[in-house]
Amino acid sequence: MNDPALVESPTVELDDASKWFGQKVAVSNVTCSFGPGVTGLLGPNGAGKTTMLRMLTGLIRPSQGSVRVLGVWPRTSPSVYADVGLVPEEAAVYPSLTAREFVRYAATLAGVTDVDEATARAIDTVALGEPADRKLSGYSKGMRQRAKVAAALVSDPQILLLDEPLNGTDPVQRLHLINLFQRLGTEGRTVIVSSHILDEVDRMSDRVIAIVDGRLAAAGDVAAIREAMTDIPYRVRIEADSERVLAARLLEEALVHGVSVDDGILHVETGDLAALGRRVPAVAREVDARVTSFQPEDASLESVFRYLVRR
Amino acid sequence: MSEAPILTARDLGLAYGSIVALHGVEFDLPPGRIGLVGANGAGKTTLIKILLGILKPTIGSATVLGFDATTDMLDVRSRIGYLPESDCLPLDITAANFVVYAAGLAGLPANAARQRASDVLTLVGLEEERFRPIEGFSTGMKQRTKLAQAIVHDPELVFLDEPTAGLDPEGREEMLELISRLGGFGINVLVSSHVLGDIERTCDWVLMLDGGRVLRSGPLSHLVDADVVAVEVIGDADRVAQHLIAAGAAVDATGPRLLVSTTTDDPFRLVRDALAETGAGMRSMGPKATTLEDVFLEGSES
Amino acid sequence: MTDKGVVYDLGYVPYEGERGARRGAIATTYRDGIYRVFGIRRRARKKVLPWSLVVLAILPATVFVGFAFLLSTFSPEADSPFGGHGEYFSITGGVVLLFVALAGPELLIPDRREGVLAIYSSRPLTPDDYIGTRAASLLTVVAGFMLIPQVLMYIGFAALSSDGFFSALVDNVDEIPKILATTAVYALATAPLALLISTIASRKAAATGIFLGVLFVGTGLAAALVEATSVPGSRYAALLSISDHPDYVRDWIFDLSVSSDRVMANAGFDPWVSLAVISVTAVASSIFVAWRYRRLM
Amino acid sequence: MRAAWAITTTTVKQLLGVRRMIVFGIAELAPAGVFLLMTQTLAEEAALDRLLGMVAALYFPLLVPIVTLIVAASALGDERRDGTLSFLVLRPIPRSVIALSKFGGAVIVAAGLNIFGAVALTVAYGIETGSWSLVVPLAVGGAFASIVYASLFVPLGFFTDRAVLIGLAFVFIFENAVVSALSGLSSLSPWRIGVSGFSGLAPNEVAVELADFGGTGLSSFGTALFRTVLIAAISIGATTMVLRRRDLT
Repeated sequence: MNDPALVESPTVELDDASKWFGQKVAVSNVTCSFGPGVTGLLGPNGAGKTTMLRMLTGLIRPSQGSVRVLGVWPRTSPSVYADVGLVPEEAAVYPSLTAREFVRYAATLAGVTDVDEATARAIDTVALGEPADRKLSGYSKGMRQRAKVAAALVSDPQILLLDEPLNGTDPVQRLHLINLFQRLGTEGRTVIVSSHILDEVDRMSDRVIAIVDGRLAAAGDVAAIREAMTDIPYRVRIEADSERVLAARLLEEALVHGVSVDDGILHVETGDLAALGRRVPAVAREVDARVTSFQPEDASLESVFRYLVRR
Repeated sequence: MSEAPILTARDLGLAYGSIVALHGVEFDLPPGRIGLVGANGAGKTTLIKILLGILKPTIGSATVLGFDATTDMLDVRSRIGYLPESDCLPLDITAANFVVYAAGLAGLPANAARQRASDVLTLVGLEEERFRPIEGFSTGMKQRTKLAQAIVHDPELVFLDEPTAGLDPEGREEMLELISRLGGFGINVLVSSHVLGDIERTCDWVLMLDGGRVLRSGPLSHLVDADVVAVEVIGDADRVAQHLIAAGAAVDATGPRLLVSTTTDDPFRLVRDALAETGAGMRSMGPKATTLEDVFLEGSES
Repeated sequence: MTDKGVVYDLGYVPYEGERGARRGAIATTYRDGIYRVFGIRRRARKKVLPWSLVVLAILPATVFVGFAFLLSTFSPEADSPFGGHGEYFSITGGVVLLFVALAGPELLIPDRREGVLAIYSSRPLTPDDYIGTRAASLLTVVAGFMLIPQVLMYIGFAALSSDGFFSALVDNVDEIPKILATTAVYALATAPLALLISTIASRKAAATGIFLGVLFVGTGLAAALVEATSVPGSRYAALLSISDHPDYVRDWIFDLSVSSDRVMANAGFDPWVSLAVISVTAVASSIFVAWRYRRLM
Repeated sequence: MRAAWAITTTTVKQLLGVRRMIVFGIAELAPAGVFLLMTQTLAEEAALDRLLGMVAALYFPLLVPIVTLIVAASALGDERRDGTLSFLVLRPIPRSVIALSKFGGAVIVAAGLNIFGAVALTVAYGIETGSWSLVVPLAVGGAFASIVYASLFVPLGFFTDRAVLIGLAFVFIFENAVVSALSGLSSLSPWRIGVSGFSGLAPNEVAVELADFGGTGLSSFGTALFRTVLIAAISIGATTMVLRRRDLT
C-alpha cells in the first residue's frame, strides 16, 4: 500500500467520506488516514478543511462514506473521546471560569483519575503561569489559545486535533507551542494541525494532507508532493563568481532546462532538484566557480500550496 | 524622499499608573519598510498609539516624519495611514462608500476621494465585492478594505498592525506582496506582526521591543554571518562531515544540516569540494543566516 | 522633489492634489453625520423611520397652507387649526423628541461598537473635533426639522394676508427672532441629553429606550409628585419634567396661554427656571461626553 | 459520576451570574411585595384570597414561566453560542448523562429561584395570618412547574437563539388561550401541573377556595408528580437523541 494519503497503522481514517449542506458539497469522496506523528491539514478558506476536522471529531456526521477514530464512529461509542483532544478555532471557553477551573473541568469530563496533578501539569506544559487564576473573559487571544491547548492536553490524549492553534500568540509562545506539538508527535501521538501559516506547518509536520474545493488535492511529504508535480520545473537560485562560465557549463547538463544570468546570480530551471544538487558542486569545482548560495525557490510548502490551488 | 529618519524617539517612556509600558526608548528609523516585533505586552501597541498621538508619553518625545507626535498630532495624522488589528469597519455600508469616506476623512475633496478610492480598491483586489455591504465580508476582504482605507489618501507613512491576521495562505501571500510594493508607491511602512517570517519577507529594518525597552533596532540584511556555511546534505551527511573535518574545517551537524566554519581556508570552496569528492548532493547551501527568530529568542531570554 | 528618478508601480498614482486636512476631515464627518441620521447610502429600512418623521413634521404645515390657498377666504391668523408659529412648535417639538431618540444613538454608538473610532484616531481630527462635529450634525437636523415648516407657514401667511405679500413679510418680521430662539431652546433641550445617553449605552435600541424613558417617565413622575403636596418640597420634582421645559419656555417666548398640565407652572416656577434647567443639563451633558471621548480616542 | 456532577455545578455557576441573581432575586420578591402592598389598600379582603390571587394571577402564569424560560433556554443555548458545545460533547460520557446533568443544572437554578419566590410569598402570608401550612405546598408546586417548563425550554434553547421569544409566545398563547379552549390539553399545561401540586399538598379548604381563581380541572398530587417526572424524562430523552444524532456545529 503505497498511497501517501494512507498510513500503516492509522488511528483516524476517512473512507470515501463526503459531506453536503443542501446543494453545497463541502467535502467530496475523501479517503485518507492519520497516524502517529504530526500531519498538517491545509486548504484555502472554504475548501472544506473545517468541515473535515468537524467530521474527524464526530461533531458532524458524514453524508456518505465513513469516519473511524480508533476503529469506531465516536458519536455512537463516546468512550473513545477519552483519547481525543480538540483545540477548536472558535472562542470555545467559558468566560466565567478561570483558566485553572476550565482545565480542571476538562480533566474531570475526560475521566482523568488524578485531576489536580493533571491540571497542574497541563498548565505548566503551556507555560500559562500566574494568569492561570484569572477569569478567561479577561484573556488576550494568545493566552486563551494556550488555555484551550492545556484543556486538550490534560487528559493525555492519543489523538490531538488543533484548528489554528497559534492564532494570536506572540513569537515566544509560537515557538514554545510548535516545539510542544512536535514533541507530542514524536511521542507517537496522532497530531492533526490545521493552520494557514505554512512555514510553521512545514516545521511542525512530517506529512501534509491538502484539501482544495472539498477534494483531496495532495498528500504525503512536502518534497515528495513537489516532485510529483512533474509539469512544473524547479527554480533554483545560485550565487557564484564567474557565473557565466558556470551557467554555460550547466547548460550542457541534460537535467538543466534553462538558466538566466544576472550579475552574480543564476536562476536555473531543472526537472530533478536532487540531481542538480549533486551536479552543481562537481561542475563548479571543474570550472573553479565559488558557489556561495544554492537555494530552491519553489520547493517550500508555500510554493507547493500555491501550485496546488492554481491547478 | 530625503534620507532623514521617518520615526525618532528620545528617551521615550510611558506608564499606566504603576505599570511601565515603555521605558527609555531611543531609535532613529530610516525610510523604507520597518518591522516592529515583540512579545505580548512588550509595548508595541503603546508605541503605535504614541506615534498616532492617541497616547501622550509620560517622559521623552517622538517624532513622525519630522513632526512631534504629541504637539503636532494633526500634522502627523494628515500624512499617515493606519491599519488597526481589531475590527474597525462600519458594517452597514458598502466597502466603496466606506473607502471614499475614509479618503474624505483625510481631507481629500469629493471627486479626488471617489477616484482614489476606486483605484485603491482595485489595487487591493476588491473588484466587484466593493459594492456589497461590509457586513457579509470574509476576514480576507475585511483586511483588504482596512488596507485600502489606510493608503487611499497616499500617506507618506502607514502603520500596519497584524495585517495578515486571519488570512488563508493565498490571502497572506497577496497581503505580503502588497506590503512589499508599498515602497514602490512612495509609502513608508511600519508593520507590527507576530509572524517573524512575514517581517523577514517584507521589511528591510527591524525594531525589536521587549519589556518596554528597545532590544534591537537595525537593518535586517546584516543578520547573515558570512564566514559560516549552512548546508543541507542529500546522501551521506556523515561522510561529507568527516571529509570537511579532515580538510581542517569545524563542523556542527544536526542530521543532514551541517554548519561549516574555518579560520584558514574559504568555507564555501571547502564545502563545494567536499560534496564533489564524496559524490553527495545538496538540497540547499548558503551563508548561515541568523533568523529574526534566533535574534528574538536570544534577546528576550537574556 | 529630489532629482532621483523614481519608477512608480504601475497600479499606483500618487496624489498631488489639494488636501483639506483638518477642515476637510471635519466637513466629511459633518456630512456623514447627516447622511447617517437619514439613512442615506444605507439600506432602505434605515431610511423608513427618519423620513417618516420628516413627513410628520412638515405635512401639517403644507396641508394647512395648501388648504388655505384653495379656500383663499380662510383668514390664516384666526382659523389656523394649529394657531400661529408658536403653537406649531407643539407638533415639531414632539416629532423632534422621537427623531433625536433615534438620531443620537445612530450617530455615536455604531462608531464605538464597530471600532471605527480607531480610524478616526488616525485622521487629522482631535476627539473634540469628532464629537463636536457629531453634535453639530444633530443640531443642524433638529433645527431643520423645526425651521422648515415655520418658513413654509411664514410665507404662506404672508401670501394669504389681506394687505399684500411683501408688506405682510415686513409686518411679521418680529416673529422671526422668536422662531429662532424657540428652535434653539428645543434643540438644546433634546440633543445634548440624547448624546449623553448614547455615550453611556452600548446598544442603539437601549439608548433610544432610555432617552424616551427618561423624558416621559421623568415628566410623568414629576407631574405626580408635584400633585402629592403632602410631601415637603415636592414642587422641586417639577424640574424633572424634562420634556415639559421647552414647551413652557415656548409659551413664554410667544406669550401663549399656559395649558393646565404644564408641570412647571403648577409648581409655581417661572419660565426662566426651565430655561436654566435646559442650559445646565445641556452644558453638563456636553462636558461629560467630551471628557469621555477624550479618553476613548 | 464525577463528570455529571461537574457539568451540573458548572451549569449552575454559568446560569447564575451575580447580575442575574440580583435581577431574578428582585423579580421573585414581586408576588410577596404586591401581597404586602395589597394589605394596605384592600385591608378588608381575606388574606387567603389575596394570596390565591397572587398565586393564580402572578406566580404560576407569569413569574415561574419567565424566570424558568430565561434560565433553561441558556443552559444549552450558551454552550452553542460560546462554541463550548464541542468541549462538552467530545467527552467519554454517555449522551444521556450530559443531557441529564445539563437539565439538572437548569432545574436547580430555575426551581431554586422559584422556590425562593414561593417561600417569600407564603412567609409574608404566614406573618400576617400565623398559618404556615402553605409554605411547603407552594414551594413544591413551584418546583413542579419549573421542572415542566425547563423540560420544554432546555431543548428549545439548543435549537434556536430566539428560544426566549418563542418561549414567551408559548407561555401567553398556549397557557392562556389554547388550554382553556381545549381542556384535553390541560393535563400537559405546566401551569396546571404546578397548581395541582400546590393544591394537592395544601389543606383542602384552600383547594376548594382555589376553584374560583380558575383552579378548575386540577389533578391529584400523585398525578401531578407523575406527569412532572414523565415530561422531564421525555425532555431528557429528546436532548439525548439530539446530542447523539444531530450535527453539532
